[in-house]
Amino acid sequence: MFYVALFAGLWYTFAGWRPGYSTHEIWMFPLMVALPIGLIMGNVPGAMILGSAIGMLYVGMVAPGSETPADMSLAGLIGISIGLSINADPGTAIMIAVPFGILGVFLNQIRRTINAKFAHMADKHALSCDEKGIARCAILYPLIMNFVLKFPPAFVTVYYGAAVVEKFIAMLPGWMLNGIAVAGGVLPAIGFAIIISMIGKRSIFPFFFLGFFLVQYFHVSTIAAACFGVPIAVIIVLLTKESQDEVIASTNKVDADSSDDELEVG
Amino acid sequence: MFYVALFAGLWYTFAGWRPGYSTHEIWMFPLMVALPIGLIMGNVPGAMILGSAIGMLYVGMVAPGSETPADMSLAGLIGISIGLSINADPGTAIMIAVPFGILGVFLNQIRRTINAKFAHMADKHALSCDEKGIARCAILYPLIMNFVLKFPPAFVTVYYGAAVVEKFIAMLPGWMLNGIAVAGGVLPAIGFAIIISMIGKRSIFPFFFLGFFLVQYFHVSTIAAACFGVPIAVIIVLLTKESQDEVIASTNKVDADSSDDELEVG
Amino acid sequence: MFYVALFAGLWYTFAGWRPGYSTHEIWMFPLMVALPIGLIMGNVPGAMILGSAIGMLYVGMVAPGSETPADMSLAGLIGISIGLSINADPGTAIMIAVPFGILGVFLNQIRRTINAKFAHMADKHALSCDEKGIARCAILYPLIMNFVLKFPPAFVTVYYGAAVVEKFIAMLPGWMLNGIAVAGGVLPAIGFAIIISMIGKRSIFPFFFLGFFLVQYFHVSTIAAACFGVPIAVIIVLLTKESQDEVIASTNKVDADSSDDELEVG
Amino acid sequence: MGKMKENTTITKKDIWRTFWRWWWTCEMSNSYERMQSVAYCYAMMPVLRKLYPDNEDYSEALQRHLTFFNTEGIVGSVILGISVAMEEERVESQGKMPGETIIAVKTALMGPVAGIGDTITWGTVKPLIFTLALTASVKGSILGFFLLFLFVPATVIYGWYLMVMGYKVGKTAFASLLESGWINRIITGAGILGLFMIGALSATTVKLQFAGTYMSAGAEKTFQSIADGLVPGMLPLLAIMAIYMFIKKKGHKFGTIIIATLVIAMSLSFIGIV
Amino acid sequence: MGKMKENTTITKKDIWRTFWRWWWTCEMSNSYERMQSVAYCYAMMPVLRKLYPDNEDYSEALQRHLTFFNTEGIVGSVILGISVAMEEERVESQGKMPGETIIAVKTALMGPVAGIGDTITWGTVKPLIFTLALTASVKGSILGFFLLFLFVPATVIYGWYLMVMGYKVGKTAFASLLESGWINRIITGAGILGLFMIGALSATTVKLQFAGTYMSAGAEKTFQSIADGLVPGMLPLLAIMAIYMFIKKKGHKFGTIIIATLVIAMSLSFIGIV
Amino acid sequence: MGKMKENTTITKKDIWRTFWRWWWTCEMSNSYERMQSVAYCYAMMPVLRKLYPDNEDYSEALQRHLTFFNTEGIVGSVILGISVAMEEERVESQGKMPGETIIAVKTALMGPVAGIGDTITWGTVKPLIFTLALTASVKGSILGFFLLFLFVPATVIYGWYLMVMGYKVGKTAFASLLESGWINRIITGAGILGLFMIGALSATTVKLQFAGTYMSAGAEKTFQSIADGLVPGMLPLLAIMAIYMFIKKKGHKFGTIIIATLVIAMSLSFIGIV
Ligand SMILES: OC[C@H]1O[C@H](O)[C@@H](O)[C@@H](O)[C@@H]1O
Ligand SMILES: OC[C@H]1O[C@H](O)[C@@H](O)[C@@H](O)[C@@H]1O
Ligand SMILES: OC[C@H]1O[C@H](O)[C@@H](O)[C@@H](O)[C@@H]1O
Repeated sequence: MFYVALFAGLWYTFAGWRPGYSTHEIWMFPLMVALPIGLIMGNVPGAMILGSAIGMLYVGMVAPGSETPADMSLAGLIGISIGLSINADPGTAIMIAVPFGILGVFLNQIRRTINAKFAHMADKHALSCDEKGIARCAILYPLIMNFVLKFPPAFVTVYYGAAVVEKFIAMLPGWMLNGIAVAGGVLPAIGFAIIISMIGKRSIFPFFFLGFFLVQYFHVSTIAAACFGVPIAVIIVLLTKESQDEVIASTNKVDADSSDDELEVG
Repeated sequence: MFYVALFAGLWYTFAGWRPGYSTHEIWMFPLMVALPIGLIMGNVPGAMILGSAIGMLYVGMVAPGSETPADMSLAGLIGISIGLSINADPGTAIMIAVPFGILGVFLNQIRRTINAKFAHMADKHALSCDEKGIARCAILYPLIMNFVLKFPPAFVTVYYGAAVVEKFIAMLPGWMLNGIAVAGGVLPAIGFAIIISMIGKRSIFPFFFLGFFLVQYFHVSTIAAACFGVPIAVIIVLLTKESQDEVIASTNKVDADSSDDELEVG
Repeated sequence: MFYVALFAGLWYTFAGWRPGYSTHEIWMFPLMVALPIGLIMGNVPGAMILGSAIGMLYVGMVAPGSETPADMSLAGLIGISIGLSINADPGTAIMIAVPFGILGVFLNQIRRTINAKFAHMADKHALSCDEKGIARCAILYPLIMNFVLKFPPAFVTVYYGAAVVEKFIAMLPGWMLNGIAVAGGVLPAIGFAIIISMIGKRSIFPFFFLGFFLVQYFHVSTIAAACFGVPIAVIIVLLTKESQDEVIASTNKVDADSSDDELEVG
Repeated sequence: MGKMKENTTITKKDIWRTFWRWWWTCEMSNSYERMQSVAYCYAMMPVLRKLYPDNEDYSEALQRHLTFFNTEGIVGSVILGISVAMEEERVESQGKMPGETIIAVKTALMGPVAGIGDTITWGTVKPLIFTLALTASVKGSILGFFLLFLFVPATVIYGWYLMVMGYKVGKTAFASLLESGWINRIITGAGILGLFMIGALSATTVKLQFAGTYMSAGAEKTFQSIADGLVPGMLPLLAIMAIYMFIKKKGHKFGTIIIATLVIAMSLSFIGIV
Repeated sequence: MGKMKENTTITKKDIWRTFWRWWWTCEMSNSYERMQSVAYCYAMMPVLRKLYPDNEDYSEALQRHLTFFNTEGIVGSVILGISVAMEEERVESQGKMPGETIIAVKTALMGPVAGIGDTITWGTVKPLIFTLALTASVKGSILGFFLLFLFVPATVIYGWYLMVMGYKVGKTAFASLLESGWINRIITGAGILGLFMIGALSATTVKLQFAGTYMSAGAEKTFQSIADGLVPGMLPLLAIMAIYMFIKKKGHKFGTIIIATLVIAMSLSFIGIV
Repeated sequence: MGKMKENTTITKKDIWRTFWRWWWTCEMSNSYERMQSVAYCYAMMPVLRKLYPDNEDYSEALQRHLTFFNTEGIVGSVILGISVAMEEERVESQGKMPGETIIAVKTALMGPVAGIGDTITWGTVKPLIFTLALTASVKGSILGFFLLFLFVPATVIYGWYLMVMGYKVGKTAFASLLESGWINRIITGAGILGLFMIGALSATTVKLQFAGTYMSAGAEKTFQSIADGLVPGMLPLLAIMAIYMFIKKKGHKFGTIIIATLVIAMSLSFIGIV
């Protein structure tokens, strides 16, 4: 199991570092790690099956404001490798994976708290035009920090088996597990609240509610919402501009007219 | 039956006087009168059962512009007391109550026609700053008038039994009963028409149709309508204001600019 | 069959000439020609049954920009007369009619290409104020051209029977027949595109999408769309006008105010 | 305007008294001609007396609040709050705020607020609480009786809150509101919402249908189903519009309207259309 | 402009004649290049002759109404009414109303009105009446034949009404409409409604689907169901937009469009996509 | 501003480098306090160096792009394109374009673009491709592994396209955009769409429900069904609004928010409400 655990630790570090915007959710995706784990453990089809099953859980997840509702990377690495080692069926593998998906969220939050430090360092480098320094803050330090933060838990869990952690979890009372799950459902709200507060402008705020209730009451997809939202936004922008221009033109004309009058009078 | 009839007559007077905005529909509500009638007639549970059943008919009723579609007060008083006296099941009590609910509507309309007199009297008192006079017009005279108008029918019907009235009704041809019921369904339209005509403003009139068809076509609740209506109203108000301010700012700027030019020329 | 064929040829000419705006789709409608064909062939009820059946196919058809998706006139004439002659049931008559409905579309397109010539002629007559000339371009020439273009195919097909044409069609490969049908489904798009491009104005273009998706997502009728579209259009027009007037009034007031100031200063 | 009292500060108690008078009486004197106007005047009396020691001013003010008025009583409290603020403003500005403006604002707001209020108070809060009460008593318990009265605190709370809000917004911001054009916007916004909600509410409340059935392909179909296929709610809408047009053209002749409604309903019922 | 006739009053009869000419001929000379322009000119002729005794003016006016025009013929009558009013206005104002404005207004209105009219006349009134007729004759009765002609009075009534309305609004209000900015608003409003309705109508009328099925979890599914899951009506919308873009860029080359449609449909059918 | 380089033309290669740096690093240094600001600065560095040979100007520019920034990375490229154009504009106009404006524009756009981008990239494109991949591997095939990477070209294509578009629009039209008021309109429009889409997205993403059931007429009903009958999505909406209000009042105290969320969730779970 050592090599799998090593791979899990390193990969969890790498994926959590999030290199490549379009790729970072690929690195984390359970299906993606299934192939290397399968190769290491000599059971590619089995790994793919588990990876596909666990991936199903997370395929619709959105992380607005980088606030992931669940850590699919940790869930996938642990669920697939341990699941494979005990020859688990997909259902069992999912049950192993899910709690780690929730726990991993907190590691991500610690990461983003620490990252603030590097932003402060970049501020200083900006003053002295230290390009390399800024680059280090953008790339290197986050990598190192990720290693320190994320290698140990992934390595240890896979190496010693999920059993220890599971036992610990089993000791928790039901309401606490439920509470964690409930919190997991609410976490994306933070991301949405961030983006709403970024847009801010009071006069258009109610569009948030329109979008929300459109989906709640009519159960349409977000694509459908876009099919209505895009035309509405464009219409408002263009009609407002047009109306403004008309008024400005007409007032200018009035002004011009009265100037003419004055000329005639004078 | 005398005491019940006395209670019915007095209560119908009192409730029809409508003291207390949030309470007036409580006084009229069948479930409310069930308790006192039950106490007088010594059968509280039975009264509550009938009151609850008759109340069901009227719980969703709205009386825009004070134009009640049905008089639940008369219906309740008569339906419960007579129903209880003949040991009727809820279904029978409802059948006794309903026609009175419709007939009572006309009493309410007479009341509001007469009330106009007191408004004219208040006009005179306003000229002489007669505070007590205005208070009488607002409170006392309506009470007396209600007594004269509403005590007799309720008292008589309960005392002599609904039988007389019922027989009379049974003599009416079917189309007439149906006609009254149809009119009852249309009466709320008067209230809505009053409110629409109060709002008046032509430029926003079509919102009435939007609300109407939203509910007709998509079968959503009025709460749902509010979930869309509130954001839309707020958006229109704020965006229009914003656009107006932008234009005014820009024209002022233009004006200011041209003033500058003039200064330079001068 | 000669007289029927003669009737078919002449009627196809007449209907394709499209006299009378509200009538032109009546002349073309299969149910309409069923009566005369039935009279000629001595089987009115049978003709009405076939006409009604074939008419069903085309009753919902709309021809925006005069771009008919199918030529119901040719379909009806041929389907009913041949169907009647071979004593076909409605299903068979429909199968005879449909391919001609598609083929006829191309005749209509040729007609509208040639008609351009007459418009050019009218241009010249306008220069010389030749009223009769313009009238000929508007009425006579299109009639003659329709005769040349449309009499032969209708006459020949009905006279020699659909068999020849049918055999020809049967020789076509399946994908080609399917392709023609697919093209028939797309043809109305041309009409809609024409009208959209006629309206043009960029600032209101997105309303097209709103109408389109309203129907696509909520499966409501076009009447329902109108129930929402009319209020929305009226609201936008009136609210914009109102807002513009408010701004203009306020800027004029400001101007007036500053003029006053100047007066006081002067 | 006669001479003014120097210190005319309206206290919270004055506002509460106005609210309470309104709350108790606003439906008592409701008449077709003037609706809730007498109650409005009665409610404003203490505040007006305090503001206008001079009898002439006072009489004028009383007449001001006897003009046609109708709204939903709870959400409508906000309008009384605004009226109080405007009257105070009028006194403090030595009459610069014209009496007509005070009338205009209350008249402009009453309709929209009635639409909104009817939906909230009577269309939502009441049915919720009353249904709860009915359910509680369906088997004879007296609990339902008491539950009904939950409606009082529920509504008094937001009514009072809105009254105070109306007063405060009116006091601190009225002059600037009027000037900046916000008041027009607010009236427009309230009107939009009011009309929209009245539309939604009437769609579920007014009832009118074609009677009769016909046979189609062996199955019995109602004529109403044809009407529904065309425009659902066609008849109720026509009824509302017809009455509206009548009011618009002939004024508030409610007697006529009611009798006409009855007669027409009877006639259509007689010939079997409805 | 040449010398003017003193009394040029257009009578109701003149308007009726214009309507009637239009109604009879508007589809006869319909061409890809100019659509209903010849018919428009033919319909306006009597009125124009009356207004412009001078041949030069008359010729100019005739040319004015030979420009590209297309609309739905019944609701479109309103545009003819407006044109008549504007021509009369032009004469009465001794030419102050420019000919270009007359063209601009009819051209701006034709599209929106086509959208609205197609929905009302062809999308609603016609199917209602024709379906009635079909149902009546489904078992061989000749009743359906006569029912079809109900379509004539039904449409002529509102067509004529709109024609007169167009004329009246044009006459009494045109100068002020143009000045006050209302005409722009009306064109915008008509455009909004026209586009909206054309959108709704095309959603039910244009048909294009993916062909083919695949097996999923033992059940046969169509490829079209995937497309519907994404954006229903995706293909028809693409088709409309593609043709629209083509018209926008290359002009009214309908021959090309039709042949291209056919060729593409054939090709896609051949490789099995549609 | 210090002395300027004469020829500072930004090449396509410079833009590509900016895009690529951004694409690779934008999530690495994401922090609660400043989100993607370090990556933004890192991505802009080559362009800024080229534009500002003078170290003082350069340092200022670097600081400019270290301010709080967060958006969706792919659609967000359009903002980087605009920033590059504005910086170039600033140099070419000898500093007439103030640095604050550059910050203002990127800050105003980031929110709306995040809303739009999250919906497109993460809410639509990703699930489509990833679901495809999952389906391919559900029985053990390794095909899914490779399909996942389709997401890279798919997104890079429109990201790069938007980046270039942002730059071009910025270059050719920025001055006039700013003047004519279009930029305000665009920000408003993006905001409208962003908020609308974020609303739609959060409706399907945030999950919070009442726990528990009760018996009604012999059938078991959930308390949540009552809430759904009132306003569906009530609880998620309340959660979002509560957090939003907190951020609005207390700033970006995410640690507090997360802990509070956890504690409240635990407490409510303990007493059995959720
Ligand atoms: O919500 C906008 C944006 O915020 C973060 O920076 C990341 O989570 C992105 O994935 C997301 O798109
Ligand atoms: O419709 C507004 C209002 O009108 C009347 O005065 C009463 O019926 C109220 O209950 C109602 O809310
Ligand atoms: O689409 C507008 C209009 O275009 C053409 O001229 C004809 O097809 C009409 O039937 C149609 O209504």
